[in-house]
Amino acid sequence: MDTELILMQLFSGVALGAILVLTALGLSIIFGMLGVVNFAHGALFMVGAYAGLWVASLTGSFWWGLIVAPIMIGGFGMLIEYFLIRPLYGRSIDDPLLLTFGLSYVLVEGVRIVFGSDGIPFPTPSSLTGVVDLGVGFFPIYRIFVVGIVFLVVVLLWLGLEKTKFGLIVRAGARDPTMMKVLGIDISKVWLLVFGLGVGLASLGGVLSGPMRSVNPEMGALVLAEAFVVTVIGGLGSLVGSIVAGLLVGVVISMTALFAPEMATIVMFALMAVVLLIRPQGLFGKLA
Amino acid sequence: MTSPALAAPSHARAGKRAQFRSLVTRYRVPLSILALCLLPWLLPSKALAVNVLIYGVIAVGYNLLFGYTGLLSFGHAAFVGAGAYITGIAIGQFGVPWYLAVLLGVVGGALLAFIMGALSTRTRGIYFSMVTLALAQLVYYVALQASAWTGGENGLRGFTVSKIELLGFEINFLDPVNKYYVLMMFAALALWIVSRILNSPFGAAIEAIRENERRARTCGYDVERTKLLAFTLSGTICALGGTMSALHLAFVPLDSLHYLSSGMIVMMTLLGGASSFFGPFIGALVFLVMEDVFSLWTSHWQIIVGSVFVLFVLFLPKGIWGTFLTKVMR
Amino acid sequence: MNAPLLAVENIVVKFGGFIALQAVTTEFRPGRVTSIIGPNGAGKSTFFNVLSGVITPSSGSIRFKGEDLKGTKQHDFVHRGIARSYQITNIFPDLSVHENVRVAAQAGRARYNIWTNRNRLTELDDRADAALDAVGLVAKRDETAKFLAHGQQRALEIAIALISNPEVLLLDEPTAGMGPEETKEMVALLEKLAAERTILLVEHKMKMILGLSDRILVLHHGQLIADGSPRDIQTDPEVRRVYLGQNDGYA
Amino acid sequence: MTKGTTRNHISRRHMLAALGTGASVVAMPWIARAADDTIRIGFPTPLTGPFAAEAKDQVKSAELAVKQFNDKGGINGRKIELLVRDDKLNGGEAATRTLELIEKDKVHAIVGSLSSAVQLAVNEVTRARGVLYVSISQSDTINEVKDFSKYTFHEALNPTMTAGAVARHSFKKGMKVAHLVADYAYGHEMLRGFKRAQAAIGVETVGEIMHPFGAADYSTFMPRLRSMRADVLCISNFGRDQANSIKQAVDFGLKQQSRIVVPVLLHNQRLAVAPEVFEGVVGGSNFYWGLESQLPSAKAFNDAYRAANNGAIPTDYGAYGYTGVSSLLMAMQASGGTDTDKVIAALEALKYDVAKGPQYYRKCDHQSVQSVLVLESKKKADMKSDNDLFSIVANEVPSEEVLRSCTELGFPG
Repeated sequence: MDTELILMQLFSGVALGAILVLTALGLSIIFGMLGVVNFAHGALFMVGAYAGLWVASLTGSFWWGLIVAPIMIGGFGMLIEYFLIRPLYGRSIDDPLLLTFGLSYVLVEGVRIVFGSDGIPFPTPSSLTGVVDLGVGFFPIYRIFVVGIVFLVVVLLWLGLEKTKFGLIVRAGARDPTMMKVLGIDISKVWLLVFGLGVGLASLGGVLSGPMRSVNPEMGALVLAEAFVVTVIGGLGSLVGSIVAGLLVGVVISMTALFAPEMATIVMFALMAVVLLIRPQGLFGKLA
Repeated sequence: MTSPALAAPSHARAGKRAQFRSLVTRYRVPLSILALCLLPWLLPSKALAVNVLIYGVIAVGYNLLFGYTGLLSFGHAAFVGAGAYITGIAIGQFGVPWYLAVLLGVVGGALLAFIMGALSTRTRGIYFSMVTLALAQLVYYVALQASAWTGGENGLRGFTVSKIELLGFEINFLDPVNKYYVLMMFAALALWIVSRILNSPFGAAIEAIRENERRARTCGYDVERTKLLAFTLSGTICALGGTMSALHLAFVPLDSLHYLSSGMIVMMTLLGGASSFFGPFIGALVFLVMEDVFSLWTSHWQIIVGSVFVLFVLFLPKGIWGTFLTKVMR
Repeated sequence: MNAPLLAVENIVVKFGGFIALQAVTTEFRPGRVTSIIGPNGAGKSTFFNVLSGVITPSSGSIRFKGEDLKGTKQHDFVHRGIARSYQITNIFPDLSVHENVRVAAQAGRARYNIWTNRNRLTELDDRADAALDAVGLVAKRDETAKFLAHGQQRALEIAIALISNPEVLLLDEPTAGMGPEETKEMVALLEKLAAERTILLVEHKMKMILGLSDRILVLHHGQLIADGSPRDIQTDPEVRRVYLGQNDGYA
Repeated sequence: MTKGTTRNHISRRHMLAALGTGASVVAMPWIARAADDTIRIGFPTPLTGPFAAEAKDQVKSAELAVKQFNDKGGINGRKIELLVRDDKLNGGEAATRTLELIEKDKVHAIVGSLSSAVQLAVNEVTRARGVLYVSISQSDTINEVKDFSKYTFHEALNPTMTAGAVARHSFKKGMKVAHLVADYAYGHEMLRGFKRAQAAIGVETVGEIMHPFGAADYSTFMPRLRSMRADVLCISNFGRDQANSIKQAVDFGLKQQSRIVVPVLLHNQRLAVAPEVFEGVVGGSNFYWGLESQLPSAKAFNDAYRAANNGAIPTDYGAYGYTGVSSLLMAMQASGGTDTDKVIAALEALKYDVAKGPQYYRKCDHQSVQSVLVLESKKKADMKSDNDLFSIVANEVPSEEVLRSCTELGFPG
C-alpha cells in the first residue's frame, strides 16, 4: 500500500472527524451546561437540513439556508426548552432524556407529513462543486469548506466561552447553578440560550451535511448514535473531549475503511468499549 | 415541611387506599394470571395478545432495573435479541428441543447481561444510559456481521416450532390459542419470579439504592455489585421474553437488537408506570393496542405515539397504573 | 488502659494540588466520646470521610482493632463495625421510617437474597423496631420518612447507623439545623448511646461539645493542632489563637 | 403428508372460527369475521419508513388489480377484498401482521413485502401454515431450497437477474471493474450476480470494497476506489445507501474516471436525489412506465393506473403489486376458487402478460421468469417531464438461462 493512499486516507479521516465533531458539539454543550441528554439531537439535525433546504429554495441561495436555518431551528430549540424541558428541572435526570426521545418520534413523523418520506435533493452550491488536488489525491471542495466551517465554529465557541461575560456565566453556571442564584443571575435565561445554541449547532450540522448525504427523515438516527459515541469517548460535557474524540473516531474509521472496510462502523463502537474499559469517564471527562 | 399537615386530613381514605394496595400487592401474581387468561378474548387478535404477553414480560423485566433500581438502560434490546437469537439458532441449526432452546436462550441472555452490566454499572447517571445504548449497538453490529449464524440483515429463520409435547400431550403450536396459553405459562413464571425478587431483601436493597445510593453504600451495600445483580436479573427476564418472541414469530429480525427497540421497551414501561408491578404490563398492552389501532387508521401513527409519550413524561410521569394508584385511589 | 480501637497514622489527603489533611496521626480508645472541631475548611469532614472509607487517603494507614483497612471498600466499613451519619440529612425519603431502618438492618446478612419473602425475616423487623425505640421514633414507625420533622429525620439517620451495632459511630453534626429543644433531645440521646459504644463527633456547638466530650481534637488547615480533654483545649493557647479567638461567642 | 396437514389445519380453523364467534357474542365487536364468501388477500407493506413512497405505489397498483377483477364480476361471483397492513419494514412486525391476517382475518392468500427480511419472515409464517404467498421483493436467498415453500411464488426479480442484465449491457470484454458492495446478504447477492456475468464476458475485477450496511458517509472509501482506476464502478447497495454512495462518488469526481452502474434503479429514490448526481448511471429494473411505447400491456396498465390515480404513473416496485396480485387472481380464476392446492397448480401452469410482457413461474423454485429492463438515468436537459427519468438501454427477454439453475439452488435435478 503506497504512502500517498495512506496520507489521503488520513486526510479523509480528519475531514470525516470534523463532521463528527460538528454533530457531537451541540449534544455535548447542552449536556455540559444543563445536564440534559438531548435524544432529539439527531431529529433536530434532520429538521435543520430540511429547514436549510426550505430556506434555500425560498431565497434561491444556499448561503441564506446556511445562516437562517440554524437560527430558526435554534429558536425552535428555545421553545422546546421553555415549554418542554423546563418543567422537568428538579425531577429525575432521566426525564429530559425520555421526553426528547418521544419528541424525536414527533419530529421525524412531522417532517414525513410535511415533506414526504422519500427524501429531497439538496444540491451542492455551484461555487463549491468540484474537486481539488491535494497532491496526494483529489478531495471535494465542499468537504474542505465544511472542515473550515467546523474550525470556525470551534474557534468562535472557544472565544465565546472563554473571553466573554456570557461565557463566564455559562461556565460558572455549569459548575454551580445555586451559586448563580445567590449572585442574582437568572440562570434560566442562560439555560434557554445554551439549549438554543446546542440545537442551532445540531441544525447547522444538518444543513452542512445536506449536500454531502441525502436529505431524508431518517438521516438523524445514525447521527445520534455517532454523536453519542463521540461524546462518550471524549467525556460527557467536555468540549475539548468532543473535538479530540471526533477527530480520533474519524481517523480510526478511515484507517479501518482502508484495511477492513466492512468493519468501518463497528470499529467506532468497539473503540468506545475499549475507552470505557480503561477510562469509564471518557478521555476528558471528570469522575462523577 | 408542609407535607405532614397536608397528609393528615386524608388519613382515613389513605388507610383504605393502603388496604387496597396491600391487597393488590399480595395477590398480584394470581391477579395477573387471571387477567392474562382473559386477554386473548378481549383483544382484536391472538397474535397481538401473544405480543402483549411477550412485551409485558420484557417490560416487567426491564422495570426491575429502571423502575426499582433507578437505572435507565437504553440497551435492553440486546438481551431480548440474545434470547431470541440463541433459541432460534439452537432449534434451527442444532436441532435442540424447544424447551432446552428456551433455557439456552435465557442463560445466554443472562450471560450477556452480566458482561454488559459489568461494563456499564461502573458508570453513573446519564452516562449509564449512553453506555448501555452504545454497547447494545455494538451487539447489533456484531449480529449484522455474523450473518452465517444470525442471518444478518435477512433475519434468523428456519426454526418454526409447529408442535410441542407437554406432559405427554402433543400440542399444535401453530394454533394461536394453544400458542398463547403455552407462552402464558412462561409469562406467569416470569411474573412470579419478579414478584418474589421484589418481595425479597434484595428487592428492598435495590429500592434503597434507587432512593439514595450514598446512604445505601453507607449502610453496607456493595452498590456496584447489587446493581450488577439487578442488571443481570433484569436482562435474564428480558431474554426470556426474547425466547418467547422467537417461538411466537419463528423469526428474529435484526431490528430487534436496535436501540429503537430498547426505546420502545422504555416507552412501554414508562407509559404503564415504572416502579409498580402491574405498570409495565399495562404499558405494553396500551402501547401495542395503540399501535395496532392507529396504524390501521393512519400511516403517521408514530406522531401520535410520540406525542402521547411526551405528554406522559410531562404530566403523568408515574404512568397509567402509577397515576391510578396515587390519584384515583385517593 | 485498653488497646486502641481505631488508629490512624500519617494520613495525607490531597485533592489535586490542595492538601486537605497533612500527616494526621492519632488513635481512639473504646467507650468514649471524642469531638473533632476546627474552623470551616479545617478538614473535619475529610477526616470523617477517611475514617468511614468514603475517600481513600493519598498516603498513611488506618487500623481498626489492629487490622489495616487498606483496600477495604466503603461498604465494608460498616460490616467491620464503623458506621456514620452525614452532615446533611441522608435517609431514604420515600420509604417508611421502619423500612428505612430495616433495609439498613438487612445489609448485614441478606444483601443478595433474592428469594425469601422479606416479611418472613421477622428478626430484622424486631431489630429495626428496637433501633427505632432507642432513638424514640417507634410512634412514627409507618410514616413516610420525608414527612418527618427535621429533628426526627436526624434521629432516624442515627437509628440507621445504629442498626449494624457498630463499635465506632461517626456523627457529622447531628444537631445541624436544630432548634434548642431538639438539640437538647439529641444530646440526651447521644449520652445514652455513649454508654455502649465509641462515638466520634463533628460539631460546631461549643457548649454541647464541652459538656458531652471526653476528648477533643482540633484540626486547622488539615493539621492536628491540639488533642486533649475539654478543659485542656479551652486553655490551649494555640487553639485560642486560631480558633476560639475568632469565635469568642461560642465559648 | 403435506396434504394431510393442510386438511387438519383447515378443520382446526373452522373450530377456531366457531370458538371465536362464540366469544365475540359476549366479548368485543372486533372478533372474527362472518363466514361470507369474499376472497380476502392480505397485503403487508412498509407504509411507514424509508420506502413508504414505494409502499404506497404498491398499494395503489394492487388495488387496481383487485378493482379490475371485481369490475368483471369477481372470481366465480365472489368479490375480492385487499387487506393492507403496515409491516414497518420490520420482519417481526411483518410476521405479526401476517399471523393476524391469517388467524383473525382468515385471508386466502398474502401478497407483499418490500425488503428481503420482511419477505423471509412472511414466508416463514405462510410456509408453516400452508398459506399462499406471492412475494414481491428482491432476494436470491428466497430462491434457495433452504427457504423454499411450495406455497410461495416470487413475482419480483432477483439480484442474479438484475445485476446480470446490467452487466451484460454495460460491460465489454477487457474492461476493468471496481465493486463497492454493501456488506449484507443482498449486497453479496448482487456482487455475485455481477461476477457471474463478468466471467462470461471476460471482464477483470480490479478491486472490491465491502462497506457497512446502512452507512451514511462513504468518503473514506473513495480514495481507494479512485486508486483502482476502473472503467466501471459497480455499486451494489440499495435505497438510501445507494443514494448516499452515488452522491459521494460523484462529489469525489469518480464519475469522470469510471461509469457508475447499479443493479437496481428506483424511480422514487432517483427523485429524492438531484438528476445531476444520477446522470448517466445505468441500472436494472422490473418496470418503467416508458415501456408503454413498446408494449401494449404496459400501455394498458399505465392507462388504467392513470385513470385510477389522477394521472399519476406507476413505478417499479409499485408495479410488482399489480403483477403479483393479478397473477394470483388469474390463477384463482383458472382454478375456480381458493383451494390452495388447485391455485398452486394453476400458478405453476400460468402464462401471463399484464404489464411488462410475458411471464411465468419456474416450476422448481416458483421464480417468475420475466423481462429485465436496463435503464440509464437521463440528463436534466433531456427530461421531457418530471417523470421522464430514464431511457431504456435494453429489455432482456424472459429466459431461464439468466437464472441460477435449479440444481444450483439445491433442488433435486
